[in-house]
Amino acid sequence: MATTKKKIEREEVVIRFSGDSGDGMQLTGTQFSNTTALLGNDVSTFPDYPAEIRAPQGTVGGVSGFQLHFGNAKVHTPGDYCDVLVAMNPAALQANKKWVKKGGTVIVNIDSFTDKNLEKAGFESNPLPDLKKGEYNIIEAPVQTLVREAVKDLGLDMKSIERTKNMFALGITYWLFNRPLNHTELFFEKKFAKKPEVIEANILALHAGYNYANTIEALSSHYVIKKAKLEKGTYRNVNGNVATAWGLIAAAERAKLPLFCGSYPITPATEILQELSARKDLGVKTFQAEDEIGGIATSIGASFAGHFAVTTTSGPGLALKTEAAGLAVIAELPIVIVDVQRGGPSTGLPTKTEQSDLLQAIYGRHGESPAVVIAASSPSNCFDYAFEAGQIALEHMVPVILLTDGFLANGTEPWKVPTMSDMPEIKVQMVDQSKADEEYLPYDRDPETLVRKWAVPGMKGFEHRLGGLEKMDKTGTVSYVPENHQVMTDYRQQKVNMVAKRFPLPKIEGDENADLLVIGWGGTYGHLHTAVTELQAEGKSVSFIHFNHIYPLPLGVDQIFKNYKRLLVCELNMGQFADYLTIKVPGFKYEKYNKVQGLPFTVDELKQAFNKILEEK
Amino acid sequence: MATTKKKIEREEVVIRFSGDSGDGMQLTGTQFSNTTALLGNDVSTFPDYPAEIRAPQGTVGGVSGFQLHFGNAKVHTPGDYCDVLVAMNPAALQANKKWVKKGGTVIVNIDSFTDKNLEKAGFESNPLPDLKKGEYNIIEAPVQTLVREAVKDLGLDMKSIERTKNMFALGITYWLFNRPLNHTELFFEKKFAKKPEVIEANILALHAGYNYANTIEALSSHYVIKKAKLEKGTYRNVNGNVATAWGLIAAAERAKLPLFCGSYPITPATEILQELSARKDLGVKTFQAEDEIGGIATSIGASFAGHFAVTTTSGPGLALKTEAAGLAVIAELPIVIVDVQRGGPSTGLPTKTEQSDLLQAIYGRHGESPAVVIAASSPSNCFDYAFEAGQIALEHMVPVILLTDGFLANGTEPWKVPTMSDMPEIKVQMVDQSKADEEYLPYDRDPETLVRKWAVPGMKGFEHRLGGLEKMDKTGTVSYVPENHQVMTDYRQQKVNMVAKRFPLPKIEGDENADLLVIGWGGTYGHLHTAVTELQAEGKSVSFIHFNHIYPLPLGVDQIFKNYKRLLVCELNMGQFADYLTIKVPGFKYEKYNKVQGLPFTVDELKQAFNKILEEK
Amino acid sequence: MAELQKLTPKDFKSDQEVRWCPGCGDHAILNAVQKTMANLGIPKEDFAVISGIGCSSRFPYYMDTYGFHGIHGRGAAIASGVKVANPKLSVWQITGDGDAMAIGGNHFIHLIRRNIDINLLLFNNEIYGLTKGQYSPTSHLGIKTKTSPFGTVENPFHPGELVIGAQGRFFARGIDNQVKALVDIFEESARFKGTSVVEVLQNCVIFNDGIHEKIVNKNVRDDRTIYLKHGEKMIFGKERDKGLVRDGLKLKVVTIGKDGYTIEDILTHDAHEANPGMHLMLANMRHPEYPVALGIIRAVPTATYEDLLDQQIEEVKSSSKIKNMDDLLHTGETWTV
Amino acid sequence: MAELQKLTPKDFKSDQEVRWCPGCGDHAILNAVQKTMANLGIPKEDFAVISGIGCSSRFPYYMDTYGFHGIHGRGAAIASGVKVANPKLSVWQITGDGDAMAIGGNHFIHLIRRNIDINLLLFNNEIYGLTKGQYSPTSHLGIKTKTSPFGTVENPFHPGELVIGAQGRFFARGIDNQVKALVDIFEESARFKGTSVVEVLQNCVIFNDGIHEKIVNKNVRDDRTIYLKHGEKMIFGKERDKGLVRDGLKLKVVTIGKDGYTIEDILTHDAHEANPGMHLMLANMRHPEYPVALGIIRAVPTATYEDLLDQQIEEVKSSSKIKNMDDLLHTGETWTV
Ligand SMILES: Cc1ncc(C[n+]2csc(CCOP(=O)(O)OP(=O)(O)O)c2C)c(N)n1
Ligand SMILES: Cc1ncc(C[n+]2csc(CCOP(=O)(O)OP(=O)(O)O)c2C)c(N)n1
Ligand code: SF4
Ligand code: SF4
Ligand SMILES: [Mg+2]
Ligand SMILES: [Mg+2]
Repeated sequence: MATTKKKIEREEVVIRFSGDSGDGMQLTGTQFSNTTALLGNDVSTFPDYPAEIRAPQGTVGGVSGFQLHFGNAKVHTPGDYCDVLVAMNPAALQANKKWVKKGGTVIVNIDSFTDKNLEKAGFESNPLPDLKKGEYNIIEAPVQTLVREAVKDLGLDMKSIERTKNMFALGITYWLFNRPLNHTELFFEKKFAKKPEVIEANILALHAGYNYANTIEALSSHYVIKKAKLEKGTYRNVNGNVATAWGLIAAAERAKLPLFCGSYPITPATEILQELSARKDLGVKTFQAEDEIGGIATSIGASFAGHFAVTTTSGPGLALKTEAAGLAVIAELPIVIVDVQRGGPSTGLPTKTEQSDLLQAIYGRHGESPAVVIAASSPSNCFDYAFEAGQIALEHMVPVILLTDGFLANGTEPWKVPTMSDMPEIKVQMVDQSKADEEYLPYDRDPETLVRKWAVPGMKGFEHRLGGLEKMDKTGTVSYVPENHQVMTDYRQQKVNMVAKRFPLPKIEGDENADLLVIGWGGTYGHLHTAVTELQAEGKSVSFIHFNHIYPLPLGVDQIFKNYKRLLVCELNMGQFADYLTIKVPGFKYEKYNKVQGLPFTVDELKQAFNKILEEK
Repeated sequence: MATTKKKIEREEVVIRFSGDSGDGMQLTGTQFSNTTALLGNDVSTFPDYPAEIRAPQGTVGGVSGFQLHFGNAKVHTPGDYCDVLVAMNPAALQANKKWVKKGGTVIVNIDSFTDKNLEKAGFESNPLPDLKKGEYNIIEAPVQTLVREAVKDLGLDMKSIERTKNMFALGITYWLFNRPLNHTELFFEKKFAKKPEVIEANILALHAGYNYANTIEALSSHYVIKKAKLEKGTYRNVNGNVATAWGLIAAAERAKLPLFCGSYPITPATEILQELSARKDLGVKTFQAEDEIGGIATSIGASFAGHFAVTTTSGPGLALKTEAAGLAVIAELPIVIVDVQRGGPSTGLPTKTEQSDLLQAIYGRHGESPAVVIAASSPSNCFDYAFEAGQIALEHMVPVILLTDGFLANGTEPWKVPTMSDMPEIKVQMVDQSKADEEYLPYDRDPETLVRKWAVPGMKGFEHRLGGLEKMDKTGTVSYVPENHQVMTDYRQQKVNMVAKRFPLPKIEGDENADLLVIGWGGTYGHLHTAVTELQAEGKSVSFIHFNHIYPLPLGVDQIFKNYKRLLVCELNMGQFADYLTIKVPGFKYEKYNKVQGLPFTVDELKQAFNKILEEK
Repeated sequence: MAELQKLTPKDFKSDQEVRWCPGCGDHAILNAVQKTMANLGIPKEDFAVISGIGCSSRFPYYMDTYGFHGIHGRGAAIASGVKVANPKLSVWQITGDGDAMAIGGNHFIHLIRRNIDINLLLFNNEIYGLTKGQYSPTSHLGIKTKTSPFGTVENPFHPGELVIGAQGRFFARGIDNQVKALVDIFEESARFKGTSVVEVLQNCVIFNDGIHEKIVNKNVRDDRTIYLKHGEKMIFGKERDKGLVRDGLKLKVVTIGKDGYTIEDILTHDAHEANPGMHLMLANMRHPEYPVALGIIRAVPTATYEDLLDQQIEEVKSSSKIKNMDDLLHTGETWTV
Repeated sequence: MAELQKLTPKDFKSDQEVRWCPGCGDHAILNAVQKTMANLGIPKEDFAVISGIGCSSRFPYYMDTYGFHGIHGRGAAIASGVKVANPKLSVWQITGDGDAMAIGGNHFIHLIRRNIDINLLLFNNEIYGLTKGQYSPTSHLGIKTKTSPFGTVENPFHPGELVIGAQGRFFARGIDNQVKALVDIFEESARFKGTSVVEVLQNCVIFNDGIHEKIVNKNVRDDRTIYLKHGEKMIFGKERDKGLVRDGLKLKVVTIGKDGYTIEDILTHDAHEANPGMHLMLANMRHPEYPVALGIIRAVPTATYEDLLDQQIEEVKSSSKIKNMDDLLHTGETWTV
């Protein structure tokens, strides 16, 4: 598709698609980011949708958004402010106008700017004239009119025609950023193989949008973003939930054990269960339990039976699982508990992101009940940390809690796929069937790691009983002996502490001493990294350390902290990791930067906060 | 009952009754302590029994014990070592001989010292000859023989005769400590009103024991312990569970609200539910739910309906309640959650004591979900803290977790009963029905305390909806507005923080500065107090502070801590309060003294630990 | 009191925008409930509408009564607490097939067993709506959903059967597109003393569209459902020519006037029969063998939990010497120093 | 394999001291299970005995098999995980009336609905034993216990009824003092493919002594119970002169030879009838109106969860191009840099 307009080169761009929940913005955003990734750009995405399935049409509450950020270098966040906003109705404009960069382009579906819709969106009058004055480039596209025209020969009903509006918008942006249409065309051809008229309608709308952009004067130029210089390899787009599911399957494969997942659906974790339930080809057994307790309890049973067993959930479900998690702790059975954190407390903001389950994950069990806690920090490294969670559980015979969050879960990025033979083999702590004639002591421990050996039903000669009552050292029979309780309590703690030996010290980004050390953990990596890097480029004395291994902490963190004048712990909660560090790495003053709004940080607000501290010194 | 033997005066005495689970040692101990309390001594008791209903007869695992400590001054612990041990069989001797003071008296039921029983108890030979050498005063009472003789005319079956053995033992100790028999006689007359032969048999056995002691030469003296100088007033014996139940009823009365308790039985908390279920005369509604979640959820419902609602449990149940507790947090409804801590993790040591649910109580909910946590520190002050828990919940519209433990729950002490009109009135935050025509904003707050007003179904004009989704400030409608989530999160936290204003600073026992400050919380008060007081009497530079108000902490604690060279936090867990203090009162080095053996501290081990620190300086 | 009669369905509409998908069956049920409440002659402030989590459980927000949107599965327990605390209230529990029968299954059966006077409306769309389309405990064997891409491998609960297994005293069934009938059923359920469970066959247009269609579609409804009324013959069909007769220990569908069957042979519905056998069979009737039973299938009142409890409290109060906390503190053994 | 036949009950006794109260009914049930397992011809290492918490739930410790003493109420879920993970195992769940029907009620009904091949033994002593005597969901209305000092105000569940309400395919009942009959029942339950629930009327000598006495006492047992066998007439009584006949839609007890009833009139027990109506009536028979039914009341096999799942996995495996993780990583859209 040739065009005569001029091309402008850009390093990176942020686009936000927004519209009613029913407008298909998630699909639109996904198409754009997949096409863009295939072109070799790095992309980071942020889907953001309401808690209702279909919130009332035309209202701000019903707006669904999808932001994406792509560029010719590694992109670490979906971006704070957008270069281009697509607003399918006034409510979408209302909800998102503050996120448009000065000078940015706003593409509105002008057909939807009726008085009624303006009112529903809370506008007293048409905002477009004012916005234009405010140095925005407003494109008033009559989307409805044009798609109707485009598909009029197909004889579709009104509803089906309306459904193609999003492709028109996508077409405009494809033109703007010089993306090919074929990827999206292929998508429709596959997805609607049985409904040729749907395929055709969407493709027509897509082209109509593209051509419209090519034609109108308001868009005088389009942009070229060079490929990112990425490591060689095969890439794909992946979101955090799928990456988590795959990391678990990979761990099972490298442990040569079947994977079992007992789980109960809950936003934003459900997709992990969904992905696993589709993987029957790899022998994955999913068990959709009656509730979260059933989810973890079936997994404990499967673990007892010798499977690599996992359970997946979000905050309210983690709360329900804590009693059973304690059983896994005392039984010393391997199990991975994935908690995709969302906005709390209680039902809170169920579709939004937050990091506020941290202390529950670490301390939320009755009794002295230590478990390992680790956290992923990007959509694609959910794969790595899910794999590692399995590895730790199986090699240390311990429950491992993996924390991700709504932002990672739904966000996508291109990912260089690993080769399985490069992944470490997982050394399962199974007894040796050939030693069946020796006495099996279920709670005899490896002196180095304090790990006990695993024997599973079906293995002849290893019959034994596990349970939640305190166990006698070595034999594992029930014991109420006071001193033994102390011994076993100490063992369980030390066994978890020793896991720290396998954790590398997180690498410092920036100078080894500086005025400010920014400290983060989990899903905030991209924003913190970007903010710090940008300040470093400005010559500011700021460094950054980010934690994926939480409980236990890697050894030697104090040696790092002591080189910095100030320590600022940034979290999407009210300071839980900072409090935890206060306990585990005492003697430092941890300052806190917190946000609990259901949203990720913005790079902008972080830079401001860091600058403020840097100026205070 | 006259006696010609000589009397020796003592300040205080520790007795331990021990025997098979079926030997009635709990009853025996209770009788002794009630009789003793009625005489005007202060008494502290410690029942200690196995997790099985009837563990196998004659084994150490099946031994049930009851220790009591009484004296002519305030007695704060049930004592470490006993002056008199009653051992009804070899297993009881085996389990308890290490707890007898040098020179102490051991009364054994010699009839039970058969070869078979000795073997069951793990003795290779009869230990009595050796023990005699070891300077113990061993009384070999042929209990079985003598009770059979004593009741032979009643024509009872063997089983019923055997059941009176414990009264024979009690009779001996009554003689030894010069206690009257009539209290126990009365007890049997009341309890078995319909079985006169049972009454008679027990009374005969009691007298037989008393007379036996009076007669034999081995007991050449008996002891006189003067009355304790107690504050004027009416006294009764009470254990922690009953005191808790009564404190809750008292709070309901002073709040002029009906009391509702939704609960599920669990050791060692069940007795609170039992006591409340017997209080229909005071209109208490108990609801034995299908599980702990049902327990708290019905209570939340009752709270919504305007009752003073409570739920009672132990560790595993607290774990199950955490999700629903979060609902009470966001709904800002008053509710009291009582957690009688036991040995963990998982089922752990269910009949034993521990303090290891602290961090779960404070941090064990998903999301930012602050609640108030307080702890009782003696059996009788469970009443006061249960009352206060109700007061805080109802005056601050907040869930309150009250921590007690197995030691407090089952332990008893004399208690000066309060007069209800002296107790504070509880100011329930109910809306004023006369203001029904004004708009009711469920989440409008008192600017001072940030407490919202309570309106309950049935009140005309205040209809509103609560729920677990984030609430809009003031109106309480559902809100996903990012900034509002921050505002409400902050409110909930600050509201809880402000409760600190009502907490007094714990009083320092000892000098306002010293080499060592011993820090405790909850059920360890008696032992810590005694150990510190004894060291102070020896002139050691040690002081003591004990916390009942945990979250939030009373204000100004740092000002106290800074006056001491070393701070030692003593807990029956692995250091949870110390870790918590590290967060809340930073800048100090908290040393830890911990024990996780299902048992209370001993004064002896504490003194040793403190001395060691004091010597190090 | 006179004022009460003036309550209209509108009085029960809250100021919150209804946020269900357009076309969702929940809208109609909401209307039916609002109509029912206006008919009951109960002051508005005495209604409490309690729910768990799910699309259906958003219900309380749309009612201008006291309401509580609880947590997933716990609606029955919260409602139990409300009713036992204050038996004067008219307590309604709104729940979905997942909320009531998956995570909330235990509270559900225990509520029914205890027979607390709550009106439980179970919106059965055979899917988890709010979490976007996973199978539920009422989804039929083999259904493909987001968590069963190759079909489920588990048989569903039948709500009526489980209710009866849990000692249910009242069970009724309605469909979302028959508002008038729903209002009748809701009224009877509200007037019934004891736990009353009404299963509403509800359509989720987004994730399980048409799942009840073969029963509730207006063209076939009359032939595939039977609306039961206590004391009336069990007759159905567009032509009202079909009926149920006894066949050994089972039921059989016959055509009146065919095979020698006359109206006399048709069984009369006895909703009040204590023995649950017949009601179980009626509740279990499934297409195509049988018409699906609508209306009040079972209504057998026995004493409610809260009445027995209040009675017991009154009895103990009147016989006990302990009248207040001071009395209690001085019972048993005390002594004075 | 030859070796297997040598297994004796003793082989199933662990080295742990049995810690139930002397006289507790659990002892006899333990013996019966050990006898049954020795008879089954299954290698010892293929047994997994799973429980929750309660006196009864201590059971696994006394068995020399693989065992798991879980947490309160979760035995059914843990056992489900074990069986679904490894369908080759013979999985037994031991549970009490509290463990199964109070806190564990939800897992209990869902296990049954899913029809996972687990042998569930429910020790029904109508009390919480381990926590020392509070009423349970099977305690009869009005019973005075530690938490109901003035009597309970709630009706009990009847296990058989709830099992059927939850789609139960197998339900049997036995009594602790009839070990031989128990062994027969356990064997049938073990051989049944699908969830089999056996309710054992068990005596708690300490906290609910004699609660089943009026049924199980040796002097009256023959007249107050009926031992059902598939395909045999439903006859009982010391003199084997009483039987069950149909009376409208209900059952009636008659004496053979009286009121004109002959042996021909007596119903034959059909444990395999899919329609649960009759089984519900049999399971619900209560003294004094009826004899209490013992033996296998219902046994209607259908596909098990784990078989359907394994089948599905095999099907998908054979048709999918994805054979391992590397394949999966390269499905869909990828590109190479
Ligand atoms: C503890 C917990 N687990 C899971 C969820 C997620 N969740 C919310 S609603 C729901 C199921 C809804 O299904 P249903 O009750 O049938 O209601 P519907 O949406 O179909 O009306 C689930 C699984 C949750 N909110 N809380
Ligand atoms: C989460 C939790 N809640 C409560 C308990 C306390 N508890 C242990 S066993 C039990 C009931 C036992 O009754 P049942 O299942 O009938 O067994 P039985 O002792 O009668 O054999 C209770 C309430 C517990 N261990 N864990
Ligand atoms: S998702 Fe289904 S059940 Fe939920 S509101 Fe939409 S149509 Fe109704
Ligand atoms: S308490 Fe009852 S059920 Fe428990 S072991 Fe003793 S007799 Fe058996
Ligand atoms: Mg549903
Ligand atoms: Mg029981």
